[in-house]
Amino acid sequence: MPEPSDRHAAMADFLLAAAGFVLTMVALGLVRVLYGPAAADRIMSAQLLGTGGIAALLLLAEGMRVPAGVDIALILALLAAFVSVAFAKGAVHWEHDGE
Amino acid sequence: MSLALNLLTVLAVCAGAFFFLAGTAGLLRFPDPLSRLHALTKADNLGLGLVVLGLLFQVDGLLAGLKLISVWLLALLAGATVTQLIARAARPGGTPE
Amino acid sequence: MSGATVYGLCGAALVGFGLFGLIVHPEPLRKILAFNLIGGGVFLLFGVVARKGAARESAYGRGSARQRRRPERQLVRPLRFEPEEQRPHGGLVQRAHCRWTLAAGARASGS
Amino acid sequence: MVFDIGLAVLVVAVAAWTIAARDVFAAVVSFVAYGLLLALVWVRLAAPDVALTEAAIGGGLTGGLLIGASSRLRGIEAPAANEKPGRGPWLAAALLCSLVSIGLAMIVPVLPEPSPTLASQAAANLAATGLSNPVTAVLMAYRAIDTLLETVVLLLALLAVWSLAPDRFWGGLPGRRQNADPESVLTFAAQLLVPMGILIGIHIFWIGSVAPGGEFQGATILAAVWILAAMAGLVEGPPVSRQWLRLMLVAGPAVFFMIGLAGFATAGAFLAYPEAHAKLLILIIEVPVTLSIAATLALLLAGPPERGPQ
Repeated sequence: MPEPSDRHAAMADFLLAAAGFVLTMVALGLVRVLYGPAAADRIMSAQLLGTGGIAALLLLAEGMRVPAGVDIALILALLAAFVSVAFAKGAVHWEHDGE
Repeated sequence: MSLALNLLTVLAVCAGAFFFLAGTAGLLRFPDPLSRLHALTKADNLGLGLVVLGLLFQVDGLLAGLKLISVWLLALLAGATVTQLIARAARPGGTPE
Repeated sequence: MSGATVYGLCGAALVGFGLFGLIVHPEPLRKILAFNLIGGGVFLLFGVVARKGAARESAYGRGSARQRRRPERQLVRPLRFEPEEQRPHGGLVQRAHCRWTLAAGARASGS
Repeated sequence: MVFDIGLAVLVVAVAAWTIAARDVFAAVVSFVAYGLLLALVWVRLAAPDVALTEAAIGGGLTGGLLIGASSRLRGIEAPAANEKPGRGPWLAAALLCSLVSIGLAMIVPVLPEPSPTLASQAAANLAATGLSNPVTAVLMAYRAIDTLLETVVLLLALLAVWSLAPDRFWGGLPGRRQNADPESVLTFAAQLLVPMGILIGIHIFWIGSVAPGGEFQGATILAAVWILAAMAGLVEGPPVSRQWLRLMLVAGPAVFFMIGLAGFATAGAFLAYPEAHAKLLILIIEVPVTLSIAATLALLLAGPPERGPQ
């Protein structure tokens, strides 16, 4: 039977590893930002990064025992909505009255 | 008790991480924007949802739990709105509004 | 090498990339973006200095995650709590002259 | 440790892409990604206060501001894009910047450990402020003068933006007309997001005395919510000539300044608070300052008046 503190340490390590995994996945998705081709693809990968970043932040904050992590995630979620809408509207300007 | 909760956390977080994997693979591999959008929404809704579910087993206090759930709800709402806007713009001849 | 050092190197690289963008991009908006990258890098360097002022043991990162008893006081705030200084004037809020180590984090938090 | 290295590499890669991207839109997208990753870095550095601010201002608000600027500047920037430096200057710049980076990187490992810090003093005097978040104590008590000047700087920035308005639109509605369909999904989402956002903004403002948060962060959220509502066509900005709007803009710095002056009489120095009332006074300052910053940031995002007063 492992000591409780060991188990919690194992949990913290697991949460950190999960945060790293999610972040890696999202970083791979960022390759779409590089290649595009359409602005829509770029917004999509930004959206994926936003969600993944929030997930990684929550996992990280729980693993490191930072209680403010949830508040940061709340702000990120709210502002991700704001920025995505601004991007979507901005991208439409770019594609329609540009080029 | 705590062991069971931890086990649930590990399961849910792993499942969530899997959906992020799936979403990324779809975003990179699917041929056209609309199907890429389809892959993205899985990562958004289920990936983050399962991670939040997993972390819910670890929180102490009602407020922290409520905040976690509202993070997910906000992400859902934002995701649904933006995917609509993108899909309309991506459709041939589509306009955003 | 500690986690703080890794981020310090990261900050140094950010300053370099930002400076490069500031020089080679002719468009004003790209220059602003590049300038913001420099700002992020400089703040990161300040944050690393503050972190080194606060780190108790070398066990940064993994070690702190291993401590179970919510070590909120030491972990969340980069502050050391040592009763070495006694409060100078009792009556007033002491307007301590915070040097840049603490002010760096606080400035980033306020501006 | 592995996590830290991975995250640091990711941040640098995203920053490099911000510089290397061919079009401005892609650069702005990756700049927002950079802000989000930096927030994660600050959490790793055990500085949640900075992480919170980075999330609110670095990623969110700046992203919205830049995307607006990029669509306005497109016509103007096209000629500038042809002035790219040749190979020689390009290489010289690369060399110079590598040298700067290497120099900084060589300093990092030899920083004194532990470095000199005033953190213990800040903590020791915390009780006198009535606050329990030392960062808020630095911002509102120990270095209140900086915070006061910041609110004034924001106001001056807004005046600079307004001064770009053509004469015929002076005093008119800020920004372009938003062509939003009231039946669209965006309107529906905004109707849900706005009350939630206001609640979160007030929450972040309020917990600033005990936990990461505070007036700048709360105000940023309120400003973003207002702009979101404007983008969805739910609200139409007030003409910038309105008296109440201008009063709201200056209320924060004015109250701050007056309480600072009162410090001469009550506590013997500018911006000093008598200990018994420190927390109350800080709160009295913070409420109007939050409103002023929120209004200023929202109007900065909306841009100069571009439509006549109605």
